[in-house]
Amino acid sequence: MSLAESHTRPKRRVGWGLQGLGGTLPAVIFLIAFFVLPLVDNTINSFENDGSAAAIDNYVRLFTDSYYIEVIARTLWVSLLSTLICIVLGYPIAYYLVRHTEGSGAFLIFLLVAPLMTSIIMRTYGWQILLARNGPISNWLLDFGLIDRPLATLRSPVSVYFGVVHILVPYMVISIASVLQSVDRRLEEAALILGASRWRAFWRVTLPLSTAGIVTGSIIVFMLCNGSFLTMLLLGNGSVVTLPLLIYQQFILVNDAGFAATMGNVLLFLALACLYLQLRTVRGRGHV
Amino acid sequence: MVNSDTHSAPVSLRGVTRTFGDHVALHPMTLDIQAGEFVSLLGPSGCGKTTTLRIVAGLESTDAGSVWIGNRDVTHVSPNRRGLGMVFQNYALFPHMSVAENIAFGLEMSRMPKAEIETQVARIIDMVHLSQFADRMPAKLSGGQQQRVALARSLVTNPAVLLLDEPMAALDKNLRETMQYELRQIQETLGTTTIMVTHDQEEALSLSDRIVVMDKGHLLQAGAPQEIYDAPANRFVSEFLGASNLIECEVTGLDGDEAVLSPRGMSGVTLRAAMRPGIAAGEAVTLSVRPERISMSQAQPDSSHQAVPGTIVTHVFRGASHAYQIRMNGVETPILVYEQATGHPETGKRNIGSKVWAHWASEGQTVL
Amino acid sequence: MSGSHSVRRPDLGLIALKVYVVAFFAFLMAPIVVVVIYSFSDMAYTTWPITDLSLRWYQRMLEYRPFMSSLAFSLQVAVAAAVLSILIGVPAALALARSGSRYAEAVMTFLLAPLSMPMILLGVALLYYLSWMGLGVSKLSVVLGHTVVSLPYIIRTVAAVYIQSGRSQEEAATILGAGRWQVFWHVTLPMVRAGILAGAIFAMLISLDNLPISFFFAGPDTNTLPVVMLAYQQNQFDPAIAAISTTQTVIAVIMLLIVQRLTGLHHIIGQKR
Amino acid sequence: MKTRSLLLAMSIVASAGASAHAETISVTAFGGAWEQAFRECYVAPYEAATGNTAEVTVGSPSQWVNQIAANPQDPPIDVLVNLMDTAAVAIKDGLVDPMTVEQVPNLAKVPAAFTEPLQGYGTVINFGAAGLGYMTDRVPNPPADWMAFFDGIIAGDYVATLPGINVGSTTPTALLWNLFDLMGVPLDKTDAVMEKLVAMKDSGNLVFYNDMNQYLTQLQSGEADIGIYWDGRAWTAKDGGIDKLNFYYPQPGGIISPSVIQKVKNGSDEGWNFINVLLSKSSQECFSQKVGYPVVNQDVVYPEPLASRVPSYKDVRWPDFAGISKVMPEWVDQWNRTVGR
Repeated sequence: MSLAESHTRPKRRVGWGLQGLGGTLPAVIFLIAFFVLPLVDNTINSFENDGSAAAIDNYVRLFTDSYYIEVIARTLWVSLLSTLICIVLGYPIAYYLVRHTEGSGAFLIFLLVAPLMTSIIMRTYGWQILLARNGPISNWLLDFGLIDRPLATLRSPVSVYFGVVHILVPYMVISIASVLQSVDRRLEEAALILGASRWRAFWRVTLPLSTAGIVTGSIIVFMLCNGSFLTMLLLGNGSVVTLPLLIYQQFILVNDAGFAATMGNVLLFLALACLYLQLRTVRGRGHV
Repeated sequence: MVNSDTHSAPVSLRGVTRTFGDHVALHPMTLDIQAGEFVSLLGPSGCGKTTTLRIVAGLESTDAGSVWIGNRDVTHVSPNRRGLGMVFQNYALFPHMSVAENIAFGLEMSRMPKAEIETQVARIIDMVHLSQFADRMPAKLSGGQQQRVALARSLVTNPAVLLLDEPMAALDKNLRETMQYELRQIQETLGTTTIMVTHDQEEALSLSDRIVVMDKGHLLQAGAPQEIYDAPANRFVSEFLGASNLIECEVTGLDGDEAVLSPRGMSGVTLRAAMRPGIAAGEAVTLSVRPERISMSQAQPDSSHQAVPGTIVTHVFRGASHAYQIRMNGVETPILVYEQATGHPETGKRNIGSKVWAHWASEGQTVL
Repeated sequence: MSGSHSVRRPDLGLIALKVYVVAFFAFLMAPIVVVVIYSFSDMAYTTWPITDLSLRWYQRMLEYRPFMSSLAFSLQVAVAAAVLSILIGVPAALALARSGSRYAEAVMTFLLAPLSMPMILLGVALLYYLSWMGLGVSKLSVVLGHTVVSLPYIIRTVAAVYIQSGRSQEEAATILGAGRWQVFWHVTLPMVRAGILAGAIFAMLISLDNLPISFFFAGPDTNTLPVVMLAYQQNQFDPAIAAISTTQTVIAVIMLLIVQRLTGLHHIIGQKR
Repeated sequence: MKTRSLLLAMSIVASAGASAHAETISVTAFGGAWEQAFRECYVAPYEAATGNTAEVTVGSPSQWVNQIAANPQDPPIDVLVNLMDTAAVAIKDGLVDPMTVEQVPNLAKVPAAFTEPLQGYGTVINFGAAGLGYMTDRVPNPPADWMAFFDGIIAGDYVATLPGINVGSTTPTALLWNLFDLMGVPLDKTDAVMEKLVAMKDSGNLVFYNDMNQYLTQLQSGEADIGIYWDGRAWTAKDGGIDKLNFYYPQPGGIISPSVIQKVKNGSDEGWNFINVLLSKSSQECFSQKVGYPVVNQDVVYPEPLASRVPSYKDVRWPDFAGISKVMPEWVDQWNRTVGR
């Protein structure tokens, strides 16, 4: 990621190694005050309500019961898979936006951002209509003889990925495009002249040079996917159970704030660990 | 890399045309380049030279016409199948690959065995004196080093044709001259057909076998450097290539095989030029004279010389020569004269304000 | 092939890419188009295909008071949260982008953390915490909550843009005698304008669509549009929901057009023109 | 709301018959047509009678209960409209006051069946009942009783839609409690019920809906033919244009879902007056006609077609709300492990 660039500069190891981070103070203080403390407060409350032994039990329950381990794994897997799909679907769009738009660029960016402005409930609802057994997509495919019985997309996890990718892919495109923008076109031409096919030139030159954008996009997509539940709730016929969905259940059905807080903390910890690893990995690559 | 099977190929453009929207970047252009020849495309920016080079490279398509490399029509062949080498203006080194990886790239693309790649890369890195930098990233190299890497990268694949897009533009003057000698030496050793785009006339003059001068998408003149320098085909070429004094004259009469000319604005001065078909009395012609072909004297020279009187108005020391501007009565543009420096500043230098005669032999002039 | 009239050969790769681009945008627009079409339906219930068109759901939308008042409040909150996020987020982004500190990643990780927090948990935690602070169900609470989730977008986008731009311009300004603040104001800020703009748009969009945090702070004066939409559709589902969604989108579109007019949308992806 | 306690104190000081001190109270309501009827039939007469103002917050019960729980001393809400499950939470956490005829004279007109499930901490104000909604063209012979309906799914007679576990206040009662009751299984013995649900799911003839409107989408789009739904919603949908939809209560009867009202502890005492106006015959009649739900004041007379559609509270089955809330965590957990995968 591009953050890594700052580390190619000579390091002056002075004091606590915090030089230059003064500007982050307002944001850090703000998040401590309105993000960390409320969550800590919430966790402590849940301990007090149920007795601390019971609260510890929540963590034990979460990490010993194979069902919950499966849910945790599925949560990360859904996020990972969605991120990969977004990269594959989004990259060509970013490439097209940067390399092939003359004048139509603003319009396409507009189309890209516009979906973000429609309420998530409505977009999900749109998918419910489109993907239904007697919905337009299924009907058209039947009419063209591409399928011989109505699609059951809405009953399968596939529709969850439709929903998630639809919501998150614009973030990926925008992140990749803004980095691809700075990759000199002549590098691709140089590779072509040196005998690389367009595919290999892309693979060996363009793609490696745009990793910063892919990583930024992946972080946003991965983290947003990790925390979302509405799509999992409304699409896929309840077939994709993830941690945020269980948290939602604890609030709406069970009223067990303690267990919800436990799962929330675990989810946050996992997401932060993944994020930190991503940042470290990119830094290790050292170019960008 | 310097294999015995070194091959070079002729390049031929036949009626190649290119437009971008309404703008005609290249009028139908025909140019034949011999195998092993070093040709420079010279002209101001926007003249079509870069478009021509990119069409040869296959990075730009043609609207009409065809491009031949060797005996092959490559008009529709993609760049990676044309067997070319190219050095870009900013070198276009892959920033995520080391020097060695950059150079090896083209060989990898040709699916050469790993061991052989290593040998080839090592050999050419040695040739461009970069052995100790093999593992460096391009960002940590100086401009000259980057240039050598770019050159090595383009030559290691043993291309039939080498394309150079303003290869020296980013180098400082001293380095540029060194690199020019190196480039010329390597090119001569390998015998690779080379096409270079440049807007630097000195570079074109010192490196090329042939120079192609272009302007506004037209090919204006093609020929050996000396030929183009000494006999520019038109006003643009004469002005663009080196410094030139252009003297506007009127043909006042004919004297045997010579035309008698009267420089505009200078009464009582007569010049002569060799007769040429199409010159008749009363017509306007322009004499082009290179500044280094002009001498100065206090006294009026004899009539075998072309001579005009004037006053020295400025002086600039150029190292190898002195440059003077001589103003003539009635003429706005002064005449520029280069005079060889003698090594003794005091003796060599003429005073501003001196009255002099500027004179030259008629072989040193061109009638445009 | 020897034709002197040879035309540029069709580029199959580019054609494939263009076909894909069209398909991609069809995918992106499809569910939204469906919603927009439904907003003009004459039926009280959504059936496919649509037979009759009418504007009755827009009329219903205008008549249903909470829609309009919550829309106005949502816009206020979105702007307030974006401004607050910019004020505290931009300095953080600039510092992180240039810091040589080995803790930069850790701090960045921390500042991006709200993205992955299930917001329903954050919402309820904030409700009890802010109530304990005495803020309770108030406009300020909503803005603070939204700022927590907007902040990462500003920081992320501004830092990405700032890292790409070199130091030379700032150094040039310093040599020309500009003080720290002058450099910041005249050089740094214009350089990262695109990032701030893109981040602010993201932040506002996130705020406009935020349900889980707004949910816990909704009162008579502090109902945001998504909360009202949820309450409406829990009890009935007629195309008035589609109408208000369409209206919300139109407002956002107008916002985008203003951005396009002022600075150009290409700044969102950092395009230089 | 801080000014309110001050106002309250002032109004007590100036007590005797002083209608001069206008007060603002905060009441909650469900959104949409419900909220509009609420304003028109309850808020307007209250404001006309007292000169006070009632501010209406639109939203969801879990939001309100949490807001009150976060500010128990100075709650942002005075009168809480609620559902049974969250009402039970509010009672358990001591967030609401007990309601008596002294404070709310019109409570005398409300049958005891509507206050007993709330242990005196509020009353039902209107109710619906769950039954089966189906498309007449696709299901010519709908099953007469609940058990036949569930068995018909396994047999493949139709594709049915049932509320998924995440639909609060519907799944626990209309589906799960219903099954426990029909199968005669104690609420804490989940195995048999979950097995039955898994059998239905495995037949491939079962889909779930996760919000109330998805049900209607599924029926119209052909995703499902028949399913458990609420009467009021079903009739509104039919009247709104889904002509082929029909609705009925299978034997041994529909399952009640009440809307309840509660007075928030430490909230304004004006709340009692509001609830009293709300329970009056005229207000209740107005409301039932606007939204098509049966109400609780026993003097109310329903016009047609409402009269033939609304069930008597005596004919519907009352789930064991208290029992359900105890076993809910277990139900959710078991559902996730069996049906939910």
